[in-house]
Amino acid sequence: MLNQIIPIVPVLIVALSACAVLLAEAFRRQGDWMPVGWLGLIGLAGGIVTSISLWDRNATGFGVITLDNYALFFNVTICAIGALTILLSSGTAERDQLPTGEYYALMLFSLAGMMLMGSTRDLLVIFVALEIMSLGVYVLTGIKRTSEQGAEAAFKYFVMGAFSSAFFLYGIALAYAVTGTTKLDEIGLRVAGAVNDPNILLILAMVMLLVGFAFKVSAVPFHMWTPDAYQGAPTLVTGFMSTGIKAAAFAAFVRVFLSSFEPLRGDWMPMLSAIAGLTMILGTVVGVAQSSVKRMLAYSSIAHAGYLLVGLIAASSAGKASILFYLVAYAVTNLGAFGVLAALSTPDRPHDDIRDFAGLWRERPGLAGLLTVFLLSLGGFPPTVGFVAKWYIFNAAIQENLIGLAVLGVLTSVVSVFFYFRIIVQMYMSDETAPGHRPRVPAVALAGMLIALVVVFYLGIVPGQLLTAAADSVATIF
Amino acid sequence: MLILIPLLPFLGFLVNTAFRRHVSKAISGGIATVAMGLAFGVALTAVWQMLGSTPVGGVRAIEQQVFTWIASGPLDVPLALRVDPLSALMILVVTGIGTLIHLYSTAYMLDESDSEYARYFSYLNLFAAFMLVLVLGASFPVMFVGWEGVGLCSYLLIGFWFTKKTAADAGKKAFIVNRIGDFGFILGMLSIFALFGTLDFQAVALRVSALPAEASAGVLTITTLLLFLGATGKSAQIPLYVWLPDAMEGPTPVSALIHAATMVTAGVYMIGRNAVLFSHAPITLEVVAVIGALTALMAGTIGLVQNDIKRVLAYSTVSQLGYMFLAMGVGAFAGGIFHLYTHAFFKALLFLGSGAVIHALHGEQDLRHMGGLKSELPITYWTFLVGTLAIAGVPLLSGFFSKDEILGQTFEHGHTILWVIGIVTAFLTATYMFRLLFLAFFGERRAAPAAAHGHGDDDHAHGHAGHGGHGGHLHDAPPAMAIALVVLAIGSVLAGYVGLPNAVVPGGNRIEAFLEPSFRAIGAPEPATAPGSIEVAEPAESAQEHSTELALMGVSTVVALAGIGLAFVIYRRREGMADAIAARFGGLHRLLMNKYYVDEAYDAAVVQPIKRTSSTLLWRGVDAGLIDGTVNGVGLVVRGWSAVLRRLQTGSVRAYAMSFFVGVVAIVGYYLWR
Amino acid sequence: MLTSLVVLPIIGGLLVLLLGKGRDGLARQLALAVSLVVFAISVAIWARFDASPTAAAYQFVEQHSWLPDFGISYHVGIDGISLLLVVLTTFLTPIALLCSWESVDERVKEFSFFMLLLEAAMIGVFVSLDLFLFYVFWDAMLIPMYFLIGIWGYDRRIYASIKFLLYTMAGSVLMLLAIIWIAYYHRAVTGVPSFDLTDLLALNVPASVQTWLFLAFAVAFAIKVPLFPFHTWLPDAHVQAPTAGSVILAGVLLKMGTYGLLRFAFPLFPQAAAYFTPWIAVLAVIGIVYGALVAMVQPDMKKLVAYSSVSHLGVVVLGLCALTITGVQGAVYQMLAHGISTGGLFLIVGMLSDRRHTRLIAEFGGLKAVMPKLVGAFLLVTLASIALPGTNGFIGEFLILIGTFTSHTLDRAHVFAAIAATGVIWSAVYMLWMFQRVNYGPVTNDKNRGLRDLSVREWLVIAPICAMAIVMGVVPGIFLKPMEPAVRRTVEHIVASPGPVNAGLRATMPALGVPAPAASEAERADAAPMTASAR
Amino acid sequence: MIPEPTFNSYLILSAVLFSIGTAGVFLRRNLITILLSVEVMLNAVNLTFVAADRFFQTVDGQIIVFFVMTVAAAEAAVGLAIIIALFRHKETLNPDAFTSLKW
Amino acid sequence: MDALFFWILAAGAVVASLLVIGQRNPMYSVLLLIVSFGALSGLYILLGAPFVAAIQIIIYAGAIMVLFLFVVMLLNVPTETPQEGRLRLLTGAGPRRFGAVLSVVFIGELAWAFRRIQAAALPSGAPETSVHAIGLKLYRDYAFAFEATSVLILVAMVGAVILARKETK
Repeated sequence: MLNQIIPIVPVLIVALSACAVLLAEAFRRQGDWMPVGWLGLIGLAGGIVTSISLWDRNATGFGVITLDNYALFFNVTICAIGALTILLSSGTAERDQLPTGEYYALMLFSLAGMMLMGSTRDLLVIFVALEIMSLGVYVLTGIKRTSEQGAEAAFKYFVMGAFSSAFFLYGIALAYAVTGTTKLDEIGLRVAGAVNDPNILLILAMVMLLVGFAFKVSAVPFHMWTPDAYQGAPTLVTGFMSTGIKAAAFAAFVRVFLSSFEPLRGDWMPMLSAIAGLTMILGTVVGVAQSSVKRMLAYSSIAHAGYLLVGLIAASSAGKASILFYLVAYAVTNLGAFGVLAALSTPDRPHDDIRDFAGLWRERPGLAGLLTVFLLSLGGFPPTVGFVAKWYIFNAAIQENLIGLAVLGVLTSVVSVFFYFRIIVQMYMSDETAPGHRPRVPAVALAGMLIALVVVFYLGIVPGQLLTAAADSVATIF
Repeated sequence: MLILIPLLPFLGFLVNTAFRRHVSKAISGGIATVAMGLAFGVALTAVWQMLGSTPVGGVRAIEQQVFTWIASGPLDVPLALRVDPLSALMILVVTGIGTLIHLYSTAYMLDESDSEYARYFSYLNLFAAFMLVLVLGASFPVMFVGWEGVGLCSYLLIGFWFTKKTAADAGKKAFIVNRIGDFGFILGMLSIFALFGTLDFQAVALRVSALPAEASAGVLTITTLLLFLGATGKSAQIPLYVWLPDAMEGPTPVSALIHAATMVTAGVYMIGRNAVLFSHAPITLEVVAVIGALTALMAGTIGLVQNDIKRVLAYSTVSQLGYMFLAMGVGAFAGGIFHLYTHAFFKALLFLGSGAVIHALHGEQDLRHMGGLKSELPITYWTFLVGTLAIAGVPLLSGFFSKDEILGQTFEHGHTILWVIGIVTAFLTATYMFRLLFLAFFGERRAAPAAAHGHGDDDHAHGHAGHGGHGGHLHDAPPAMAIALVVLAIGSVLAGYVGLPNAVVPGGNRIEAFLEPSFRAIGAPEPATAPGSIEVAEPAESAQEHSTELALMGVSTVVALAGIGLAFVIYRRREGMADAIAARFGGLHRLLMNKYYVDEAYDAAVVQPIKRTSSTLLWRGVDAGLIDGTVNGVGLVVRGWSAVLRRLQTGSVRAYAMSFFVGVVAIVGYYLWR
Repeated sequence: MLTSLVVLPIIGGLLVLLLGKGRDGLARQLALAVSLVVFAISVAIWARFDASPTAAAYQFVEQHSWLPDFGISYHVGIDGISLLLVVLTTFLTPIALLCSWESVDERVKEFSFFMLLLEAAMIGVFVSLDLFLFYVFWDAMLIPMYFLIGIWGYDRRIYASIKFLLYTMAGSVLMLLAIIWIAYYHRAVTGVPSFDLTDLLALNVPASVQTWLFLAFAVAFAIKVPLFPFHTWLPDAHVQAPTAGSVILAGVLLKMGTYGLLRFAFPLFPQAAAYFTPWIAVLAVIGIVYGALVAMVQPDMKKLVAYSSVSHLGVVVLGLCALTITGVQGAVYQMLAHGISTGGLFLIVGMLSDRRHTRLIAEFGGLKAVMPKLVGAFLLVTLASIALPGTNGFIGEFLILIGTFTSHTLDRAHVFAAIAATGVIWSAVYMLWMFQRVNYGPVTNDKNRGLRDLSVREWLVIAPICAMAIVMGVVPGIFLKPMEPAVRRTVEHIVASPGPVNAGLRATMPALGVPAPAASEAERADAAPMTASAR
Repeated sequence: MIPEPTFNSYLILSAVLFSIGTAGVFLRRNLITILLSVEVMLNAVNLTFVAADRFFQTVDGQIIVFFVMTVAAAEAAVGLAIIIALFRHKETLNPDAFTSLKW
Repeated sequence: MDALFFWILAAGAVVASLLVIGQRNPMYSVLLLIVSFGALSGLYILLGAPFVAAIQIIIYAGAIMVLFLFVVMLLNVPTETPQEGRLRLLTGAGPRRFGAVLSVVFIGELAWAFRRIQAAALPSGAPETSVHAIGLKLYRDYAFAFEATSVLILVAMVGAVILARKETK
């Protein structure tokens, strides 16, 4: 029985820490301070440690949980995302008058859900995990009750989410209707059996699942919720969902489509290629015209989803590894960027209009520099991690002769540079300075940003270990 | 040792540039002049050595390789200097006359401030240095260094009074027109290297003479024509002569040294240097001859009516250069060089003389405001007279022998028409030169009407005391200038006697014999028609030869005297006859006054169109419009689409659901219908 | 040794950045000191460089494994060509820093930081022998340059800087794909991927594919050069950039395009190169004349110089396309020469605009009377840039013309040479015209009266330039000798490419959906592996 | 005689119900009705599960249905909470009233 | 016999659902939805899944729908008023009709898809669906999912509380 428990230990720790946070909050009397954030950090640290200690163990349990290296990679990544988010939130969350206890608790719960998505081999559990994650994030989006935009964002995100999860569920149902199971392995066997003339129901199931995932990773045309949700949510929640949800969704996406539905690659590849192309184009093109930085980053995240899809389409071991690496790179960079935004936001203004950045360099050179680095990394300039990630993706694409997608990808990334640099122009080159005072930056949050900075450069210059780790972890799943 | 010759003036240049602000006139002028003098001395010794050296393949030459200049792949160009008879003559002329002109300048430029004075002499030295490199260079690239260097110096010296726009313009014009020539020269070099794999004059000559006469004639023709284009630029021939008259904006000694005696003859020298090459390209020679003759005639006609004393001399220079090219064209290389050599003397003399006049008249250059200077400026007058006689081709003066040599050879090589042109030009020469003489030195002083100061090229703009000196007693040339004038005058008389016509004094044409080896390829078998060696003929027909030659001499003598007579009649005997004629042939007169409107034609046909195309079509049209339009267009398109597509994000959740659903339906449809 | 060249500026830059507020003077001095040290090192390297004709191989090679799984290593080394370009870089950087000593008076720390970063990246580009490493430096270089233009530039700096950035990136990203492709082609052939230049040179890429890869490379470099139709970023960037920026831009950055062509595009894809060089040469000669003509009518000095660069670099590219030792050597020499003389021109123009805050030719006139020293230097660099014999410009142009005229690969070579030679005329026209309008004639504009002549600092800035201009013109051997073995090796590699030059634009990469042309069996086998490696 | 319902007919029935649900989402201008439509969709899916169960003679589907209901409940709870929050800001449930975030 | 029931119930479910989305007044919609749930549970019984049928009624109709009703009452939601003004373009008759058409197309697609596969008759005998069997399976094979669901519910509770509770100053 115990060895049944082992594989779920990491996620269990996180979930328990979430409960701990809730309790702490519950017993907190009005006004006095409680280190809820630190509890979360401890839990996540535990998650990371246990995950690493389980490396190469390939533990399985309950018949649905498999903690192969792939899952572990995502566990660590997701826990890291969570930890970074908590670091960055400390101070800013209070400043925005968010109910910190619930804030951290929900974040931890949805982290647990994310971890599950990566580490299960059962569609049903994936669905449940997806719901855990999503519900948590819906609430987080609207957690700032004073903000109408927050509520609106939450509602839009929720409606679309429920809508899409219905489709996802329908996909599961159809798969079940064909195969009589929800276990990925058995489905895979059936699919492999019927590969030369796939049952139309199977195709439909695949399509529905694809739609569900595409929605979560915000691929065109299922992306519409993204800009609104990103803009309306509290800044750090935006950062959290843009990185965590993408990572988790891709974890499941890759697992489902490259293990069970791998045999149908010939069927889903063209469709996915089209989606990827549209996603890259629309994300970059529409991003150009945005004036709200958060919204702009939302479109950029759409574009990045496109690049990730290219990696998924490449589907070689390099392709899978590139997705993993890219997710890490994107996560750390994006979180850093949102961290800076959050540090600048005041309770009354989210400080996300591009004009708010005018002359930032003169008043807050440090923050300006940080943001610059993160933007450069998003734009894919060496020697930041963003460059290595992009290179790795296109590496995979070229290996698979996806020249067209690769070309599209690099060209769109050039265009995307344009809107990233609009912010830089504001910060460094505009003559006037934005009105309104700049709040002081909480020390812990600053530490978080510095960590992100270091990682961005470290992984940009010596990405070796992470690349090999990614390669190893994908090696375990197929 | 040879390197010293150009190096000495170059050092002078360096010193004068470095310390131009700290040295007095005496020192800077002294340094420069001494440097030239020393160079002359070294040159003499070098020539002496050369004469003493043992002939290789019939040619005496000494050579110095300084160091390897450019070496790349097959190309290997040492910085080598060589003295053979031809270059020997040239360095003597350059250093000798150069020294005199330096000397002259020390006095002439005294009005300048110290630093300007030093600047002037530094330029002058620099010029001498480059000119010597040009004539000493043993290969095309080395010559080209001098070739462009002298161009630069002429640019600097013409524009010496840079605050005066016309001067600056003239300098620019000179440089650019020369560049057009250099373009040809470079291409010539390239194709020579492509043909012969070397750029050394001797080697080239050798390989050429190895070729059969017809072999690759076409290529040779083109090559030589390209080189000749270079020559026309440097030596002010049609079509590139236009810069020389304007070049008179420079100080007069500069005109004497650069634009009369030395630089402008570089083209002639270059052809002489490549005599073998050119004589393998008969067509080119034809072209050279014709161009030369036409230039001579045209310049002569223009010279008839010009009123600026220096411009008259300038056109006469162009015309005389035409003579030289005529000689080269008909294969009389020696004759051409001979005329170059005599011309150096008397033309330098004439320019310096005119300089003396201008100096005396405080910058007055307009003949119409001169007259009656004979008594006031005796030295100037007499020396000037000698020069005029020499250029007019009056017997027993240097000009007579050289010009006669050319005409004679032209006739003998059967270019009758060219010969006629030559004769006519000789007539014109005599006429306009004596017109100049009469207008300047005879008759009454014609004070300048106030209006005269107005237009640009009549007065120097170098802070001169103005024209206060009219009427009052004028100062004749100060010693430094006088010496130069006298020496040159003597030269103008005697220089010709190295080349007495063989008809009169058998074997008297020593210079031809002296130069002849330079026109042969060393060690090459003597070609049947060794250019320049026509005189070496059997005594049998020599008698008849001599008779024709004597006849020709007679003709040219008569022509010269006639020209002088005409000038005398018009400008001395019958006052106002000139104006009468001018009025009578008004159109022609205006045409000549405006130099056939060539400048205007060039401007309208070449300069303006290029400018207009560049600015409107290329810059505004292609660059800003087409290319940049495309580039920015891409950006605009992206922005446009961005503005359109973002509108799809209406904010209505139901629209979002719609798009989601559209996606689903489309995808499912795709899988059903595929 | 080479690594120190790259690392030192970065460290120095960071130090400068960490200086406290208001320590501008110190920042300047520190930056200058660092750049001078780097220069000293580079000179030392030159001194120890083995220039013997047999030493064609790379020297000072350092190789450390970096991403072994991908055949990527930190592999640097120099041959004669890159040596000289590195020295050019280290030579110009201190000058650029010094010339902005006073003109850049705000945010000095950041300025120095970016300058040093730029230097590091540029050196990196020249020394890297691994294509991945090369691309990293190539791309990283854009950022500091972008900031230099965008922050310290003139009024339209934002437009110019972003234009520079996007223009250049648009070209280079495709090159990145090509690099990756060839690296994995190496894997397809040998079993292991490799980004190492020496490995990739050993490959024999099928001609059909060469076409595309070559185009990807060539466009990237052509934009950088900039070759004729891709040049419009240059005038804007030059005009808007601060003096130091313009100097570096003209002096070094433009050379990277030509360097890239010579070091990567041509040798890696010899057959495609052989096929395309005539076309590139056509663009080059068009650029020569076009650039000159447009330069002639520019009212703005900086713009004029910018367009003159288009013309001059056309000459360089032509020399490369000649594929003869003389031509290529001339081209490399001309890169150096152009770096010196055009850099000098920008310095002079910068000094003028520092004094008058305008660069319009019409605003000036008669300066020679006001500040003879400056105008003297001006004259010298002008002459150098119009290739007067005895100055650096002549050697390069002469060699290039000879090389082009005697080229075996270009047919109608003499026509190319002839058109290129017209540059002799054009350059004289536009440069002298500008020079005369600025310096000669009477002083018409009162603002020009009493402008101060060269200060000591400005002497220090301009004197080395002038000295180099002369030295390179008189004793070119110093520079020609070290580069000869490298040039010989490169040219022989390119020209000695196996196989006929059949692959035209028709030939298509199998990846682009079009089936590979049914060429030899071997070629098909070559083209296939990319797809073979799919599953 | 009435045709015997086959597996397909059940599937089709659920498909029809599912589509009706989707239609509801963008036909109705009332947040609550939209949530109801989603519930309709989920139920349609449930039908598939149960039918499949009958087809495969297992009960897994029914268990899944059980989970689905839980999820539906959870979603409903959160959804309604959000609706309440929204309603607090603007006294309306018209989804098109909430378009401050767009473009 | 079953067949008849099937068709009746199917028709009922469809009609009820159509009415659900056809209503202006959410109150009616909720009630009608309960009806369609009833029809569905009938179908479940036909399919031999009485347990599901039961919880369908109990949980769905009983719990969830009551929740809905409760909210509807709480907010006493106004019935939809015909669209006014701005967003007509996007939600006006045209697009809405388009949406409806789209749904019909979707039905068509799915139907066509199901037509493609040969009709599979349902086996007559129902599987062993005693609560006991289900329970065993649920707590043995689906234990983990069950646990996960508990977390889900916890999240939902917390979230609901956070969002719905009154602002505490």
